[in-house]
Amino acid sequence: MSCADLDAGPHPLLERVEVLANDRVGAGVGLLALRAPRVAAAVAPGQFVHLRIATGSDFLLRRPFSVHRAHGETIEILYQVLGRGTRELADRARGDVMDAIGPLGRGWDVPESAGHVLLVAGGLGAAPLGMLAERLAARGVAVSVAQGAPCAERLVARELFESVARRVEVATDDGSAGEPGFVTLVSRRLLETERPDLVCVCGPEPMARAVAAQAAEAGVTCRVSLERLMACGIGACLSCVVTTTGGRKRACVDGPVFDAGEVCWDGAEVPPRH
Amino acid sequence: MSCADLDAGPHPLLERVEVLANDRVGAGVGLLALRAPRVAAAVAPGQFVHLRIATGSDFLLRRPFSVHRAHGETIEILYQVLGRGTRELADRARGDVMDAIGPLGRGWDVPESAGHVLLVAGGLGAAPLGMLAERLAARGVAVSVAQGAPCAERLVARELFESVARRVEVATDDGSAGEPGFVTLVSRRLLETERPDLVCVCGPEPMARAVAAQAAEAGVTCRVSLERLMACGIGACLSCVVTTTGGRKRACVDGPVFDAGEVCWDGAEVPPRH
Amino acid sequence: MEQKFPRVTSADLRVEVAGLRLRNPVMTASGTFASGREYAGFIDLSRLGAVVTKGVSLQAWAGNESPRVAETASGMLNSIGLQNPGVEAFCARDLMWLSGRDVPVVVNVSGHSLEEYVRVVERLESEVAVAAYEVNISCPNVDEGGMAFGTSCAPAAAVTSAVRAATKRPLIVKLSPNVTDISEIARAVEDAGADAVSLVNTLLGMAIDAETRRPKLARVVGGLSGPAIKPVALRMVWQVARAIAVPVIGVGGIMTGEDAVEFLLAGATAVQVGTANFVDPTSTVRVLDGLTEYCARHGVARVSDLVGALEV
Amino acid sequence: MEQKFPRVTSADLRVEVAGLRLRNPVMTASGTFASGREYAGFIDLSRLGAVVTKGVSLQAWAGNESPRVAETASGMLNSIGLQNPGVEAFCARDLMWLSGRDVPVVVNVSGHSLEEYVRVVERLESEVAVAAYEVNISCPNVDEGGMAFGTSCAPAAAVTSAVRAATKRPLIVKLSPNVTDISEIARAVEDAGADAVSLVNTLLGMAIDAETRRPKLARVVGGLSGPAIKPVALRMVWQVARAIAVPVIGVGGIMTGEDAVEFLLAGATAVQVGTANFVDPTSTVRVLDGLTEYCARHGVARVSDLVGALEV
Ligand SMILES: Cc1cc2nc3c(=O)[nH]c(=O)nc-3n(C[C@H](O)[C@H](O)[C@H](O)COP(=O)(O)OP(=O)(O)OC[C@H]3O[C@@H](n4cnc5c(N)ncnc54)[C@H](O)[C@@H]3O)c2cc1C
Ligand SMILES: Cc1cc2nc3c(=O)[nH]c(=O)nc-3n(C[C@H](O)[C@H](O)[C@H](O)COP(=O)(O)OP(=O)(O)OC[C@H]3O[C@@H](n4cnc5c(N)ncnc54)[C@H](O)[C@@H]3O)c2cc1C
Ligand SMILES: Cc1cc2nc3c(=O)[nH]c(=O)nc-3n(C[C@H](O)[C@H](O)[C@H](O)COP(=O)(O)O)c2cc1C
Ligand SMILES: Cc1cc2nc3c(=O)[nH]c(=O)nc-3n(C[C@H](O)[C@H](O)[C@H](O)COP(=O)(O)O)c2cc1C
Ligand code: FES
Ligand code: FES
Repeated sequence: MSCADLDAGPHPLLERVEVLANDRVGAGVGLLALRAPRVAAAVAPGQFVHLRIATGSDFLLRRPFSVHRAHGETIEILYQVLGRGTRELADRARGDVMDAIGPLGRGWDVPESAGHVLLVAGGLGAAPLGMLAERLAARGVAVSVAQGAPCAERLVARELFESVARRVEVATDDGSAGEPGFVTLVSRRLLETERPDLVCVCGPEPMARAVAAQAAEAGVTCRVSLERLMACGIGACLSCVVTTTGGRKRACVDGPVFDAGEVCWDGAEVPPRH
Repeated sequence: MSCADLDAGPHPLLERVEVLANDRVGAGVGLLALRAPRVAAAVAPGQFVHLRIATGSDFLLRRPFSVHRAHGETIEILYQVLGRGTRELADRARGDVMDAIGPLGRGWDVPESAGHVLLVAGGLGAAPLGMLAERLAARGVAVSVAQGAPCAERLVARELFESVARRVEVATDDGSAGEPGFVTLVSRRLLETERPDLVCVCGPEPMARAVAAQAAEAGVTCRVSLERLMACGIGACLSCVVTTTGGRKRACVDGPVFDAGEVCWDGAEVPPRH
Repeated sequence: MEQKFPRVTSADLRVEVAGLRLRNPVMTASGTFASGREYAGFIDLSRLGAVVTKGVSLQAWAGNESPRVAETASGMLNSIGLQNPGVEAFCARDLMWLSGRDVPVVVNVSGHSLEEYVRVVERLESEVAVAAYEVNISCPNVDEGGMAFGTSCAPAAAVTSAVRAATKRPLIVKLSPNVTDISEIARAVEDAGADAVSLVNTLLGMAIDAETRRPKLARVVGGLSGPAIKPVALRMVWQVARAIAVPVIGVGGIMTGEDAVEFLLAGATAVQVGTANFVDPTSTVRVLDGLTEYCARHGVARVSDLVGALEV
Repeated sequence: MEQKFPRVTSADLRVEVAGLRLRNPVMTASGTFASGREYAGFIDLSRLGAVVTKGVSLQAWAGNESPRVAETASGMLNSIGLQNPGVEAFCARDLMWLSGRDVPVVVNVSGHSLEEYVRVVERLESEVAVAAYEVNISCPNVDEGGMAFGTSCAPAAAVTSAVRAATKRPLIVKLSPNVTDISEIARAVEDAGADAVSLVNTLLGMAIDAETRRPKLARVVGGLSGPAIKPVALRMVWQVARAIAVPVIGVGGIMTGEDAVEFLLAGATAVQVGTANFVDPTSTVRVLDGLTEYCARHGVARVSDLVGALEV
């Protein structure tokens, strides 16, 4: 890798962002709209921002969130309330300011040749796929979506997907919407019936891994967005490494989207939450 | 000291209090009104509450504040913005809740025989004297006040004193109100002209010490309210000790008001702030 | 959301430490709870596993100069210096009061010299209200004795043996975290007859006021406690629990029931709640309630099943 | 409010550490700033006193398994494990890039063995871009070498002597806080030829997820950094500065200019900013600006006048 290579891409920005809206959109899920003109102008689908939710030292680190949508000067973030950071985030109201670093990471990178893309979203994995669905549709690419969640109340961004995709199929663990069971049932079927040129997956790592295997079997290129605990978010600390066939790579700058073929699934994913 | 002795006084309460108002009343000084029915009913002049301003662990400890006034279900606190805790306190708005322990400590203890009391306040030292002035006046005791501050903008609670005291005299360091100079000029004169039966002082420790010396010279009993850094506020941690002729005493339960004669001025006061 | 275990409404919270049978593993940490009297209006003392008293020495100690505390990020420094009225006054006032409270009393013992530790224990032997001793060889706030006994093996073992010879009661030795290898010290006091160890005491720290250019504590250095030190305490409990056979009591930054669970998982048989008492005087019972709730939620039948149950 | 000193608009910020003349005392802490490239879009690197690189070993090291970080109260744990591409790749990529940035480069050196430290330094001797070495004998995250060299005097001195023999360049030795007596180690490395010491590296800690009953780090234990450890770091800097004659570089929880002032007052000649970079990528210059502002406000003509100026 040459120096030029490492310097590639525009440098991420540090931007003071303002809360425009913060609404509950599902069970423990919020949709945050931020005025972030510089990030909004630069962000590509699959990239994320690193948010400083509180300025005290109590919880110190930033929190990474995918940019769900970007329009005009606004970016939207879809978040699930899990721990201290996201609880605090849920308390933010219109007019509050925070700072964000972004846009960060490598996004979905869909080749020009792809005429049909299958998006597979598990739970909050829908977040980084929203903007992708919109942009692909705008560019005339056919989009299909396989979406799963524990229950209907956690099927986020469904309207967005339905408005731009030619087909959206759903599975829920409890059967409260779509098929009862895992999203992998749906993704397997859509891989067969829709014959996409590319699969883009985001969700819990075991699910992403299973979809990657389905895609490999079907001979379809697959990209996965992976989550790792991140301290710096900009490539400096090496806390977010993903083991790949090309060695350990940093999810924050070399990912979060990886080619599924290069990922060594080593079970190092973020532990599941309850 | 017997067990009964140590158990003396009603046990302090842990009360969930609600902000009724929080207004700026001087340079860096705020007046906080709290709905605190149980503390309000029990508090005596000179006692304080130990407030938990934030619930994170960033700054961990409670902050002690004198009860400036109490009426009905409300207590008022006069505070100066100094560090993290008081900055945070200044951000609290109507409807916010916190928890308070109180009422704490031994208050002013004015003997029945006292017909005329001189209050000497330096800066925020006015805080624990407000309620005392009101209650003494209500009980028919003559009240005189010597008040000092760095500048006119820091002469807090002046209207309260003027409404109940028969004489209020003022000094400011910069001469922006009253006499230019220290409050000790005024207290010395009032000690001579008013001939009080008791002097009650609160302010920076060097000032309190000087007034105590003036009172001793004039042969007048003097009580001082002392500040110490306090962790527990209830007598358990021994962080707040004051050296007295009777050994080390805890400012939080044996004080904060002490008989000036028993205080060994050992220079252990809270360092002055800028 | 899935329920791994059958839901139980009340776990068996009893634990045995150093031969002491405790109704639950939540104790107070020495020096943060006085002798309990100040907290008796906030909580029911008889709900606690045990009360550990403030350190007691032979004669009265005056402690250090003020200021004695300073706040730090997620923690505090103290340099109280074991101020206490001496063992005689302690028996007359504190023990007498505590003996009526239906809670086991662990007396925390301090000394400037090996002989002093022994003499304090000798004096306490006749007091029936004493359930156990916790020997503090780890106080960073006194010049002689204190931590000096706790930072190398030989003196730690010597104090332990001497006290051991003076009593048959349960003997807990409280260890200092300010050492290179705490397991080594733990093994030394175990070999010398300790029935349990408690750890950690405070980390030696310092705070400076940049504006006045002076240390925030009159004594310059003091002991760091609170959530800031929890990761260090947890690591040491884990190391020591694997190094010795006698029980470990975990202390350091415990604020919630979940914190207590973490210490149990790391290998502690019981826990002590310290600085948290200053933040919230009901902390001890809050920790206990949180622990009980955790057991119910996770279907833990006996809290002792959590001890050392970390899956590594 | 009163103005004790005449107001000066710009203090002389220069300091000399280990023979290095720095334009100001604010350096980066190893492993938190990579080689600066990631921060170059946020700050002007040439404003810094020095850049200290991530630890470099002879061959590439893969580091530890994930998860490698966990957040704690006012701090974080890491168990990166010195992942680095080896000294050859470091020279080709990082040093080459850094050499054009008008900032002194301090290379942080790691090794599994005494020989490895020496060979890394030998390889770097031919690189003109290297201003100084910082020898890391205090990493808690590797099994061999690392902290094992930094927790007793003899190995600490041996590594220092061996590296000393290999270079005439300024030699800084980075000390571990996980020791009983850090002054003793500092004296040993001073006697063995260190031109300065930096302290502290991270405190060994641990975090547990009570819900999953698993350690939060794959490696179980890791290094604690951030504001939580500042009181311990400050105390150690103060102790070491009084124990040795060579300069001390202070590290641990520095987030603001005021924090840096505290370390200088305690006796540090320069400071390093670590974890703060993750929180705010402009932290280094923010600390520098805060320090400058403090000097102006307090009429400090030379920042070096603050070094050891604590009034005790
Ligand atoms: C590139 C990337 C994009 C993400 N996009 C989204 C999104 O669009 N919507 C969303 O809801 N979540 C997203 N996450 C996960 C999100 O960052 C975590 O849920 C969040 O940080 C949890 O913070 P907390 O304080 O509530 O939890 P806590 O448990 O208190 O967090 C403690 C620490 O763990 C980290 N952490 C906890 N869970 C995760 C996780 N799943 N992934 C990474 N770090 C974690 C936190 O950052 C923090 O350092 C993303 C993660 C990454 C790496
Ligand atoms: C009995 C008593 C009554 C008080 N009454 C009042 C009052 O009515 N109005 C008012 O404005 N202030 C009062 N104070 C002082 C007030 O407690 C401090 O100004 C306040 O705690 C500062 O907190 P901070 O977080 O802003 O400052 P920080 O500097 O961030 O506080 C750091 C630590 O120092 C302690 N501290 C700082 N200054 C003082 C001080 N002067 N006295 C005691 N502890 C201090 C804090 O409690 C905290 O633990 C009183 C203090 C005591 C002991
Ligand atoms: C104010 C204060 C006083 C203390 N006094 C003692 C003591 O007398 N004897 C002792 O063994 N430990 C003493 N300790 C240490 C605590 O018992 C405990 O080990 C330490 O504070 C860590 O726990 P924490 O983080 O829960 O506070 C004291 C701690 C504090 C904060
Ligand atoms: C993620 C991370 C990686 C680190 N890597 C190194 C390293 O390679 N070499 C080293 O000497 N110190 C390393 N350290 C220690 C820091 O340089 C510093 O000593 C420590 O973090 C304390 O400072 P802080 O509180 O400002 O972070 C690392 C620290 C962190 C947080
Ligand atoms: S989060 Fe720091 S390198 Fe990726
Ligand atoms: S503040 Fe704890 S004893 Fe007074």
